[in-house]
Amino acid sequence: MTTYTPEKLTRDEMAQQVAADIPAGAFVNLGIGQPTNVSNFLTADQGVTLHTENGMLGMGPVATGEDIDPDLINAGKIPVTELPGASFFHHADSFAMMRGGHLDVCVLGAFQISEAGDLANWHTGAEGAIPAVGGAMDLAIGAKQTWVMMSLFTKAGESKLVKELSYPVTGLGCVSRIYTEVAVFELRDSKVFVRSTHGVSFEELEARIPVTLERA
Amino acid sequence: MTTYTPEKLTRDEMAQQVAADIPAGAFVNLGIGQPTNVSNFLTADQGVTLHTENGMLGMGPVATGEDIDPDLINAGKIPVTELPGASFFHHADSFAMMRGGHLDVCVLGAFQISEAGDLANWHTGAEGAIPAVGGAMDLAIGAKQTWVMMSLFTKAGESKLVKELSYPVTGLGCVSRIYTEVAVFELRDSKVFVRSTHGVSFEELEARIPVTLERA
Amino acid sequence: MAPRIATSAADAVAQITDGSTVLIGGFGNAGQPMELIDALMECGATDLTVVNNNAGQADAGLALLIKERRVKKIICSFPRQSDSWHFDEAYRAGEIELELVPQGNLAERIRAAGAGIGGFFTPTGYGTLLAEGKETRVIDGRGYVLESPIHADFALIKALRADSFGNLVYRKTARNFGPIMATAAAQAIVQVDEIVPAGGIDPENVITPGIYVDTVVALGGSN
Amino acid sequence: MAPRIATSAADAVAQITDGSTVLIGGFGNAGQPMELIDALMECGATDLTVVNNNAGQADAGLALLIKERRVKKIICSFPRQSDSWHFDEAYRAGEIELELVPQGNLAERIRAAGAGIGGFFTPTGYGTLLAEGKETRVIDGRGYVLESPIHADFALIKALRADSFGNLVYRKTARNFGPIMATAAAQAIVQVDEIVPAGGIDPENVITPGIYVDTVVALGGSN
Repeated sequence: MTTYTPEKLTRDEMAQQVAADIPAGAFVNLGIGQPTNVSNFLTADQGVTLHTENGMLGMGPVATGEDIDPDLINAGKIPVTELPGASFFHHADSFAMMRGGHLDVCVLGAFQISEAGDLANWHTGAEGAIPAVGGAMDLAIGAKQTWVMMSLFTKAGESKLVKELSYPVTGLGCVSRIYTEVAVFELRDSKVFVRSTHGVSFEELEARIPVTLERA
Repeated sequence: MTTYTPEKLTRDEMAQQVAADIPAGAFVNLGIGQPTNVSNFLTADQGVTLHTENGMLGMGPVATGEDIDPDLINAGKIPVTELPGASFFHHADSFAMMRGGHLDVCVLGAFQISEAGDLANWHTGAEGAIPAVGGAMDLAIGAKQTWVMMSLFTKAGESKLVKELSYPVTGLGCVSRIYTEVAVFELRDSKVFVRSTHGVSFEELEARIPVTLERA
Repeated sequence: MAPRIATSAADAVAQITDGSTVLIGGFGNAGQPMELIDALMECGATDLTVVNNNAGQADAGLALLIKERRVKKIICSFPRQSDSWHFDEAYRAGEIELELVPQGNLAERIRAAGAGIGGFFTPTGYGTLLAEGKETRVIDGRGYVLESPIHADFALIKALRADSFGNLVYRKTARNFGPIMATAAAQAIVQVDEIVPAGGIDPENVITPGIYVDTVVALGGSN
Repeated sequence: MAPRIATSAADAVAQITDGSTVLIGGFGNAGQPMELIDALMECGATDLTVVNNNAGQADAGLALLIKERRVKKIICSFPRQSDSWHFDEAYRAGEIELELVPQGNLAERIRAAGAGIGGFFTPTGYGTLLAEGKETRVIDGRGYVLESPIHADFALIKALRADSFGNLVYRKTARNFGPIMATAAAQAIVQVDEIVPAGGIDPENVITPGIYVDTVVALGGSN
C-alpha cells in the first residue's frame, strides 16, 4: 500500500526514515553529505556497524573537542570516533570489503536515477568541469543494497528520477530505494514502486515524473 | 674463469656454496629438502632473512624440545623458531610477496632443467602418479633469482641438465644458477656457463651433458 | 551483525547441507579447525566440494570425510603426501574429482572471491600443464594465466581469539588461509580458544574484521 | 635487507630523479607524508608522475609540486576539491595530465603491482566513462572492466613506528594507502615518528613487513 502524509519530509525526517529501514545488525556505509545525517537517527538497539572506506569498521559519532584526532577521520575527512569492536585496515582491504558485497547497505546522494536503477552522482558532464570520482563508483556497485537520498526535483523543477540518465553513469542497475522529500520509491523487477508520498498525491507525482509509477 | 677442485662436493659443501653466494641482507626462500640445509651455513653477518610461504618472514632455526610450537612451522611442516624482527601474514599476502618479485633468492630442488632455464620439479608425469604442486610454481617464477640444488645425474646416469625438458614444466626460463656435486652452472643470455667443476674436468662434463657449455 | 555464538562444534556446523562448497583452513596441522571438521563428519553432509591446501592426512579430519566418500571434489595444491592414503585410494578409484591449483593461485583465487574480483592474470603456472585450457596472455613481455575466483558456501576456520563482534586474531603460522577464506564464504564458521568482549582486541591488531564472521564457537585451547 | 636509516627527510628522498613515478600515501591529512613531500619539493626532481588519492590541497605539499609544474601526470580518484586551486589551474591550462581512477580500482591496481598480478577484472566503473577504451567482460552475468597494475619507482609513506628491520605499524585511519603503496614501489621511503629495535614490534601486529621498506627516517611525532 502506498501511504500518504500531508507534509513534505524535512531532511531530518528523511534521515530518520532511512535509519528506521536499516536492518538490525547491518554493516552500512553512509556517503558524504545528507547520508551522513542518517547516523544521528540510528538507535543503539539496532546494532548497526558503520564502515568508512578510508579503512575502518565501527566508526562512532563525529569527534569534538579533545576527542579530535587527525589520524581518525571519515571519508569526508571529518574527525570521528571509534567504538568498542572497531577495526582498521588498509585501502585495498577496505574496498575489497565493499566490492566483495560484504556491506549490507550503502546510502548515497544522486544527480539522477533511471527507472532501471542506474545511478548518476559523480560528474555533471558540464563543459570545463573537472571530473572527480572518489569512491562513488565502488560504493554504488559494492553493497548488497544501494539506497539514495535526494530531493526529487532540480531547482528548475525537473525530475531526477528519469527514464534514462542524461548525466554520466556511476553504476548500472544498482539503486533499489530512493528517499526524497515528497516520496519514497522502491525499484525492483525493472519497476518503480511508490512506497509513500508526502505532501503530494500519487496522481500528482505521476504527472510530474517521466517514468511509470506503481502503487506499492 | 672456470675453477676446478679434485673432489666432488658433499651435500654440505653444496649448501655451503649456495650460502656463500647469497648476498648480504637478502630475503630468501629455501625450498623443502636439500635447500633447507643452506640455512645451516648462513652466517649472522650476512643478515639474511628467511621467508616461509605459509606466512612468515624472519624464520629461525628448526625448533627442538620445549621450543616446539605446533602453530609455528615451515613450508615442510617442520616446527621452527622466530627471530627478532619477524612478521606473520596470511597466505594471499605471502604469495603476493613471492609473485610480486620481492624475494631476492629462492633455492629449489629439480628433476630437470633446460638450457633456457626452464625448470621441472613438480611432477614426474609418470602413469598413475598423483600430481601435487604446492608452492613449486609460485616459487619458481616469483623470486628475483631462482637457484637449483640437485645431483647432476639421475641414478641411471642421465644428465638432468637437458636441451629441452621431458618432464612437465614448473616454470619457464626461471633458473639462473645450478649447484650440483660435480659443477656449478650459471644460466644467462640463453647460455650455460660452467663456474666450477668438482672431481671432473670441463671436458668430461661436456661429454656427459647434452647442452653446449661455456667457460665462465 | 554480531556473529552467532554456537554452543558446540556440532551446533556451529549444523547449517552445512549436502552439496555445499566448504573452504577449510589450515596448513598442515597449524590452523586446522579439527573440531569443526570432526563435527562436519558427524553432521552427515555429503556431496561436498572441499577447498584446502591438502587432501587429508592419516586417519583424521578431512581424510575421514574422503574415506567415507562425502567429498565429491577437492580443490587443493598438494594432495599427495606420505599419509594421504584415503585420498589416494578414492582418486585411483575415480571416486573423487581433483582440481589441482598452485598454492599461490589458490590463495589469490580465494582472495579474489572475497574482494569481488571477477578474474585475474597470474604468472604462476604459465606454460605448464595446470594452465591447459585456460586463457593466457602476454603482458609487457611476461606470460600470464587468467584465473577465476573461488566462492564458497561455508568456511571452517581456526583462530586464536574472537571478540563478541567476531573480530579475529590468529596465532603465528596458524593464520595461513584463515583470513582470506573468511572473506570468500557466504558463511564463515570459526573455532577459537576464547571469546572476549568487544573492545578486547586492539582495533589496530584485528586480522579478520567481524563483518566476515558469521558463527563463532569457543572450544578452549592448548595454548 | 634492513632499510637505510636516513638522517633527514631531504636525505630520504635524495635518490628521486626527474621522470620518476611516485606513489604518495595519505587520505586527506591522515597518513600524508608531509615532510617527505616537502623534501621532494626542495630536491628539485621534476617531470614526475604522482599517484595519490587527491591532487593537492591549498598551498602545501603536493599542491605546491603541481603549482611549480613538477608533476607532468597525476593518477588519482578525487582531484576536484574546494582548495585544489593549483591543480585546477594547471589542468585548465593543459599543463598536467590527469588519469582519473575510481578509488577502489586505484587501491586494487596498486596492490596488483605489488602482488605480481598482470591485470584484473573489476566491476567498479563498468558501463561508465572511466571504462571507455578498456577491455570489458561479462562474467556470470555481471559486467567487469580489465584494470592494470600501477607500478612505481618510489613510494612516500607515513607510518607510526618502524623497527630496525623496517617492519611498520600505522595509526588508525592514517594507515590507508601506506601498506599497498609500500609493496608497489621499487623503493619505499617511509617517515615515522620513531624507530625501535628489532623485536620492538610484535610479529603478529606488523602491518607492513620490512621486506617492502627501503628507507626510513624518524621525524618524531605529534602523537
